[in-house]
Amino acid sequence: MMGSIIKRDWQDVRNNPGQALMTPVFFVLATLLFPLGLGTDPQLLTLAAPGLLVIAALFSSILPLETLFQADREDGTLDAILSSTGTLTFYTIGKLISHWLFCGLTLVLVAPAMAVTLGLGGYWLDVLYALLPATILLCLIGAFGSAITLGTKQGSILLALLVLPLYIPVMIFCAGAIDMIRAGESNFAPLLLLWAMAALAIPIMPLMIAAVLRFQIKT
Amino acid sequence: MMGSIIKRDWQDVRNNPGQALMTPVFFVLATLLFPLGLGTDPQLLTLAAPGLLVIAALFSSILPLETLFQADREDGTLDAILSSTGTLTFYTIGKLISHWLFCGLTLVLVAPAMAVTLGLGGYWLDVLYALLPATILLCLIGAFGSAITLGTKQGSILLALLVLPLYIPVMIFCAGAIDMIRAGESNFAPLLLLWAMAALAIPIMPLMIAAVLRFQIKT
Amino acid sequence: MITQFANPLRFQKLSRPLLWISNIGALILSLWGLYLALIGSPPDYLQSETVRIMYIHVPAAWLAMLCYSSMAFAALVFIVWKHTLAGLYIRAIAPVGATFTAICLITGSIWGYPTWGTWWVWDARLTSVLILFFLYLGVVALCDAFENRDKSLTAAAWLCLIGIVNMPIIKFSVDWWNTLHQPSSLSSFSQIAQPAIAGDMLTPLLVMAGAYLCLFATLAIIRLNNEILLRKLENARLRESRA
Amino acid sequence: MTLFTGENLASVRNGRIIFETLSFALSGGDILALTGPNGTGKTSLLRMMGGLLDYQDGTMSWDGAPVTDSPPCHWLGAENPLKAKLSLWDNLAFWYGCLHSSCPPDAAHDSTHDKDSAILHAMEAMNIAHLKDTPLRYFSTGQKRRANLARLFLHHRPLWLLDEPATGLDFETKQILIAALEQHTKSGGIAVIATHRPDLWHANQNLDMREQQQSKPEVCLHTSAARTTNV
Amino acid sequence: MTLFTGENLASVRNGRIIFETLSFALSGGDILALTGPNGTGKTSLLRMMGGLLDYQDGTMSWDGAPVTDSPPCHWLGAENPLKAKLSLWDNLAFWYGCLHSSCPPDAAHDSTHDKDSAILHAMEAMNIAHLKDTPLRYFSTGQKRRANLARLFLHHRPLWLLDEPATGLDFETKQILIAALEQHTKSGGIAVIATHRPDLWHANQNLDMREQQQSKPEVCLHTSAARTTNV
Ligand code: HEM
Ligand SMILES: Nc1ncnc2c1ncn2[C@@H]1O[C@H](COP(=O)(O)OP(=O)(O)OP(=O)(O)O)[C@@H](O)[C@H]1O
Ligand SMILES: Nc1ncnc2c1ncn2[C@@H]1O[C@H](COP(=O)(O)OP(=O)(O)OP(=O)(O)O)[C@@H](O)[C@H]1O
Ligand SMILES: [Mg+2]
Ligand SMILES: [Mg+2]
Repeated sequence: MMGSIIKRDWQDVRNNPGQALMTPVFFVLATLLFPLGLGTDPQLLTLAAPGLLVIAALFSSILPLETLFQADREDGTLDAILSSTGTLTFYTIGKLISHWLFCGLTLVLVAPAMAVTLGLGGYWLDVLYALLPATILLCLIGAFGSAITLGTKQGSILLALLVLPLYIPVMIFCAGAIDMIRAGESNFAPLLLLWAMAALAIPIMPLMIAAVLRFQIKT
Repeated sequence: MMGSIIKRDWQDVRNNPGQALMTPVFFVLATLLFPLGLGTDPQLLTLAAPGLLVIAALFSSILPLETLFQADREDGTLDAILSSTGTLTFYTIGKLISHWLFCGLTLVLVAPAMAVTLGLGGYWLDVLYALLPATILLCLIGAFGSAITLGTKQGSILLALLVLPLYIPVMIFCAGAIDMIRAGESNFAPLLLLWAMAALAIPIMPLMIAAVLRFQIKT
Repeated sequence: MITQFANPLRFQKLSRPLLWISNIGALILSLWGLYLALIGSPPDYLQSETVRIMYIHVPAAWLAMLCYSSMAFAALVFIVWKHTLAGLYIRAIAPVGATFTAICLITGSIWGYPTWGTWWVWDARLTSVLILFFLYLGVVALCDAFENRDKSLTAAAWLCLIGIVNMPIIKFSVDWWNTLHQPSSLSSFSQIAQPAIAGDMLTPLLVMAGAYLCLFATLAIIRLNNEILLRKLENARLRESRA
Repeated sequence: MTLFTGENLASVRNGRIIFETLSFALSGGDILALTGPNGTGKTSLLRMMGGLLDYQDGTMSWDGAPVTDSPPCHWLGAENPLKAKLSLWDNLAFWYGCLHSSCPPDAAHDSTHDKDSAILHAMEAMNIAHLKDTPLRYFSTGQKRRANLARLFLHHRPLWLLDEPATGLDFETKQILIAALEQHTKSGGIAVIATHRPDLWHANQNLDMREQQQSKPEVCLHTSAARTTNV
Repeated sequence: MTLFTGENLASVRNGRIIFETLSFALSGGDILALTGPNGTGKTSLLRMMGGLLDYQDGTMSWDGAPVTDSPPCHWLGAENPLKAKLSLWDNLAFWYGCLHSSCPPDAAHDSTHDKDSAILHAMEAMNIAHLKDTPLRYFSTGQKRRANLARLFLHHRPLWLLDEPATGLDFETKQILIAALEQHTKSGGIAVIATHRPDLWHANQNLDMREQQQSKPEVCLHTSAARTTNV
């Protein structure tokens, strides 16, 4: 079940890779906006870099959320799965995994390059370490918002308003982790916190998301 | 014609004001992210403020674009208007005006408050002056992107990828205008450029957008 | 002429000999140009050896702009006369142009490190080229964004048309704003008589430009033929799925 | 005299030729029914008539003159172009504005000139006047459809283009619509109806789209000049 | 013996009572046709049977035991749950995976155990095997519908829930489906069909939703416990 979901999404991506690459590309674009907007003072940029990087990640992880469950909802895939298997849990888990692979992991892999352009070259590995748990959390929280707003005709904006506040703690700790390393301190504490949150969310959120989807279909 | 479009959108907004307020609210949220993400070094924040403000405006003006023409496309309003009046130009103009009123002007009006929170308190009027032509341009460019991607199943992300690069010049000059004032120079040049671009776009873009919508319907 | 090529079948016939010419041209010119650029030309008196990057960088930049301009023209043709070949040309060329732009960006920043002391500065020229790169990506993305293939091509064409405003910005940014990037020294042919750069640097530059041009022609013909073949394959599918 | 004619029209959608040499000639009072199985191009042809679809070949003319944008028509597609949040009155008022901006009412047909009475008359024609102030989202499927049909009575247009108008209509509403069609054609109007049940509408002309398809489906590379360069 | 029963079920959708005391009893071999005008609740009841809609009151039981999630059924709604970019084979392979993950094939009905032959058999049942590697976006309306119907043959389920299965089907495909239904019921299966044409499906039971509506449509405040707290 989970396997076939992931496989289908993977085939879908393979048939037009552009779609899978969009999120990382948008991330790159968003990060490049900051140097353009803040002007060319490299010193200022490097100071702001950790926060900017994470904020760019936030925005770029909001955009793909809207279509996460939409297609399967509209073409009746969710109906068929729920009625013929009785549950949406495995579907949700599979969907979350593939979503993280295409919109989370890709982001993590691009991030070091962006760190270099923002003058964090020396800390690219720490950026990677910090974004790994952060993207997992962003994907889980985002998917929850996407499930809740499924079927509203309002597009991303409502979704963004719901999800952004929930993103804030993740952002603070993730930016903090990078910042502390740059300041020469140990970033053990914030990383630990991020991983703790992730460890908490990973078992719980999929079930909650599945429940929300179920409710969306059944009423 | 234009009048009835604007009136309808206005009634729509009046019936649930939440929708109209979403864009400015998101703008506020996005701006508040920066202090949280960059840490509380006020000096750094004030230096970065102009760019951050404009970037927040950019992101918040992307989100409402997706649904700009979608509803009218899906429920056949565009079909009915085109076939019974023969043109979409007036529809487009009316739609653009109401779009700017709800997603551009509101933003401009909120901006000064945000400027204060980012430590640009002294320059709130200049922020307003700079954002006025900028939002006009953002709305026109964005509407074009929204028309071009109408009917793709990809949601906002493709739209964002198309629109963001075209936003960049606007952002540079808008941020520049605020920056120069803060640096004590005259920001006449960038403001002039913004208004020049707006003056160029206002007559041309609506016609192009109408043409794109027309082709979207007729193929 | 356009109408001669407009028919895909005739294009396939006519393009074969052209393909040979451009192939051989690319081979010879690039070998000759590389020899001149790397061995046959003197180092710059203040940039020393790094100047040799110019012979890769500048033609790439020119081709990037040429590709986009040709795409914009094709877009106009496609929107006005609905010649499928023009639409397919956009599809075929967008990735090529993106590659040339990427080469320009990469070599540029490699060159920038020794000369400007930084990989990247946010001046008008560099930014506008970066925008060009993203425009190419946007066109590629739009080319199969819709279920309906004609829609995809038309949408991509419209984006090409809008993006043309970026061309003069790239070209004249160095003159309008005071950028780190040096102004064009070949902006007019009158200057080729007494160009701003020495003849023994000009020759390899022009030869390399010729090589890039041939390479572009080769890629264009091959990719356009591929697009036509893909269309035929798709049509075969439509034919059988209609049954 | 024939009012609305099309000569060997060709339609290519997504590379597939839907129909290639289709012609029709309608004069005042005609009702043309478009029939045929799914996917044979009923909607496509109807959109073409309403100027909502490019045709790759052929010509259409209205009253002798070739059609540039679209003939003076009412378009009634599969969806209802009505806003769920707005009341019935506001929805119709919007459409009244759109229709009258393009061309003024002509004394011959539009008895009432002022807005309110025109809207009221349209609502009564579909007897949904009692729902005047109800937002559309509370309407049932059939009532939505009726509200959509009411648009036909806001402003007189000689040509009605209806795509499966019967969907979602209960029996008596069908009767109302049939009567309205009769009245429309009596006053010299034309109606084209894409339907699965031609008998229902007293159509005096019938165009079976199945016959329009070629025996062997051709597929063409060129989007323009469909018929010349098949591969 | 009756296999699938529902007793005085009640459905309330956004405040409006669709039906209130609806009961049905189906035993192996039955075909139940749900008929009635639009908006009377055919789809609602069907969704309820498939566990796709909460019911405010009443009970449903399968084979004696009350239904918790959903009975062992195939759901065939109005849309086709197929991905346009994937080939027919990949689409069916996906559904094979979903169906078999929930419950293994039982030797009684699923003759073939291995995946490939099962998918091939399903495609041949709807004779679209020649489109095996074609992406779905090239399919016509009818072919998409056939591909969707092929899902019914990937894995045996005793209960088929079909919402207007005839839409978009050409004549011979209808015949194929009718034959398949016959075969299904002969082997002790049940089918419930929401349709506007009960005659087509040789239904031996018919449930007219119009009769289920109350004479005066009541509207209730509470969505839960519909029947108790009417206002
Ligand atoms: C990423 C950075 C760079 C980008 C995007 C870039 C882009 C361009 C472009 C678009 C052109 C074509 C101009 C025209 O045709 O008028 C050009 C030409 C040129 N670039 Fe760059 N460039 C970059 C870095 C550099 C650097 C670091 C140098 C050397 C210091 C350099 C030297 C030149 C020269 C000499 C020309 C030829 C001007 C002429 O003779 O027309 N560029 N570059
Ligand atoms: N937007 C579209 N883009 C490309 N092809 C389309 C589009 N809409 C329909 N088609 C194709 O055009 C053909 C005719 O479609 P059309 O909707 O006109 O048929 P129809 O007779 O209206 O069918 P129905 O009875 O289901 O309404 C079909 O083969 C369909 O695949
Ligand atoms: N998603 C929904 N939310 C709330 N109410 C709904 C929803 N879908 C349908 N309804 C209402 O429930 C009632 C029954 O709808 P349903 O779709 O079951 O009717 P139906 O018999 O299937 O109609 P049709 O013949 O058009 O399929 C209608 O009055 C409709 O207004
Ligand atoms: Mg149709
Ligand atoms: Mg139904």
